[in-house]
Amino acid sequence: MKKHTLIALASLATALLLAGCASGPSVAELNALTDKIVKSSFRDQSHVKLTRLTETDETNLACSEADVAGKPLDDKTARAIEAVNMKTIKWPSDGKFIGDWKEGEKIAQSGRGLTWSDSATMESGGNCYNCHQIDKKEISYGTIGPSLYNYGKIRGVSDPASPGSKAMVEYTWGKVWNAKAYNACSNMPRAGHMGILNEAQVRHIVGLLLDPKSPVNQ
Amino acid sequence: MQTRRETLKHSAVVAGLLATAGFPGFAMAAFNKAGFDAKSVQDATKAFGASSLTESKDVTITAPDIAENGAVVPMGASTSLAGVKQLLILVEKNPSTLVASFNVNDAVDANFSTRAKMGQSSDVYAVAIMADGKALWAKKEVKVTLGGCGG
Amino acid sequence: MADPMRIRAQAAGGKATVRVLMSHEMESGQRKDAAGKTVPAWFIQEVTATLNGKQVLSAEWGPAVAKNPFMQFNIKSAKAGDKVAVTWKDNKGDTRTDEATVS
Amino acid sequence: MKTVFPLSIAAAMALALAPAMAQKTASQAIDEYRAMLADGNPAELFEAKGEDLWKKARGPKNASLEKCDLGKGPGVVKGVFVELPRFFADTQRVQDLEARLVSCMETLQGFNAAEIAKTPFGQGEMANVTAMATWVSAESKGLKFNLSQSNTQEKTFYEVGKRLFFQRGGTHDFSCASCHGEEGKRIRLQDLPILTKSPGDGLGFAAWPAYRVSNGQMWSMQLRLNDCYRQQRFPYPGFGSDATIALSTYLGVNAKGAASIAPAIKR
Repeated sequence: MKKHTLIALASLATALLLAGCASGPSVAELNALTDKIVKSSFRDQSHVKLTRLTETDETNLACSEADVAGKPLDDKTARAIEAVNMKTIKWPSDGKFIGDWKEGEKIAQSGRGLTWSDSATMESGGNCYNCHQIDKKEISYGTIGPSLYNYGKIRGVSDPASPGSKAMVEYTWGKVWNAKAYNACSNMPRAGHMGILNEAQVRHIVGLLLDPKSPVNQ
Repeated sequence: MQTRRETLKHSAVVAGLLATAGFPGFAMAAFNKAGFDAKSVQDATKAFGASSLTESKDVTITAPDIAENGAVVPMGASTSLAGVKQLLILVEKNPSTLVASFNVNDAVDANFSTRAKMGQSSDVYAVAIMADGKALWAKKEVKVTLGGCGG
Repeated sequence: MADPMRIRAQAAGGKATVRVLMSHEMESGQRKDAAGKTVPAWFIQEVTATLNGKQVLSAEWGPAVAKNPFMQFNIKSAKAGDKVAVTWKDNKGDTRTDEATVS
Repeated sequence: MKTVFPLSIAAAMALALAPAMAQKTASQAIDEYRAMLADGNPAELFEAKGEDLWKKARGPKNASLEKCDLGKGPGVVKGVFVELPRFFADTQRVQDLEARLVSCMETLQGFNAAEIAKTPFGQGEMANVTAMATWVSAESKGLKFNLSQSNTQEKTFYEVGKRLFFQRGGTHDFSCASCHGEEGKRIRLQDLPILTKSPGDGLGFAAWPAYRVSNGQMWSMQLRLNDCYRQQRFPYPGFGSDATIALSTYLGVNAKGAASIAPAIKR
């Protein structure tokens, strides 16, 4: 056991020494070393596999690199990423965009699911209140994302079934399904695309945001 | 993790203190099981022999308006009245209402604080059990919020 | 054997304010374990305190007192140098006594 | 009002009082709650235990840790916390406080470091490491963070830590920066410290170890990071792994000048 640790440490030290030339390691060397350290430091736990990091998609890789560099993606790359993500959006199979806002509220409240301490089979929550104000009655809301209170009302959606509301209804569905389709490096998870929420759950969330009867629009 | 010697040392301290503290007049009354099993403020108070319940400005409950976490909610009970036997702290909507009871005597102020668990938002009560059998209360609403990402 | 308490006793205006932290699970008896079985209640039931060996406080607690309990009370006519000892006993019969000097 | 429990009357009175209370904002009320808890932080229980463990002869070699070098020479505890993680010549590694304590437990006391690293938080020797980290951190209360960046490995770890901080991944695309990259944000009601620079005294890196009210546990920095990664939906970071220490180096260097309040009390 001890021998194992020592060997692992020694090999890492060598890697560092190799990386640590007089002028300091290059950006590429540091990126490679980070990948190596990620592989040696993280491990599978329950249903959460190391591949969640080693198989990160191009969208995340590009955005992470831009964050490290401290400059946003250039326009062309950003639009290309958005286009790729736009193609992943699955539109409602039955044509219905608006679900039950009461169910939507429950999903918005729940921050559970997909961690190594959650059951692998449970239905995940949407984590919405962690970052957004939604129903005004809930005082415990986050501010990482914009307030969604009066979301539909402000956008003039008085009847989600009307032709005038179509574009906003579709945008809302698409944004919840894959936020990166509209903003390449958005902080918002891609709820539908990454399998956090299923189609029925996304429908309920869209209902919470757009149903004129929802407390969001009172 | 304790060495044997350490354990022995502690036990000796405990034994010694129990010996000096064991005044017959101060013997602990039997644990008030009925009081701690009670499901309402009224039943808990009855278990301490109180025959009536009245709100009183002379009893104070201290608690926050909002608790960031129901696992730990600071609460205090106090009164300026003479003739108080016990001060109780209660959370109305807990599975069992009574949190703690403090016996009042000449050696201490009728002013005690502790921290309670709360399952949900609820009124919390301070009840003073008086020598004449009356129970005087004060209450305050405490909102328990959901914190963190766990939701 | 339970871990030691932390007792702070400060004299002011002829009284001593005593703050006590105790190391205890205070299991509510409401919680279920991973297998869905109720975890039995395990909590401090009796708390007593003495000033220079003479009892000044007695209290009864239920399982709704928070984990690693905190308690504050004031002892009348106490001064710096006096000894305050606190004892707790839980529903499994475990007990612990610690002492502090009023400062 | 005899014998009848006047709940409805009381409720009406509470309503009459309500407007005055409503003027207090939720965040003011939360601040009051936190202030009420600050006096009487159960972290003190762990501090006392940690000091005792440090001084006690333990382990297969029946030795204390009083010869352990936490960076300022054997046995020096005061001031070490605000300079960790740092490079240690004997292990040829950058180590944080907890990894260093485990190294000392292995070399001085004869414990098996790998076994300790595998032990879940809050159990066995891992609980002891946390208690000692709590005490050691308390011995630097009020001192300002000032990590060394003079060693090549320390610089490299900072750079790797920065990359880890911005690494988006998992099912939710979260990176550390998703929550800690901007000033003045919060999750639910919890204020989020910005961690790309010093968030100020007693915030972020300068607030851990901390007693967590929600579960009554003492949380070390390793556990803090572990649980951040859990909630990020990332896989499991090994205790004392290079990733956690590189990330700590990034956070610690950024915290330069911030006064430590550890051990703190947290939701």
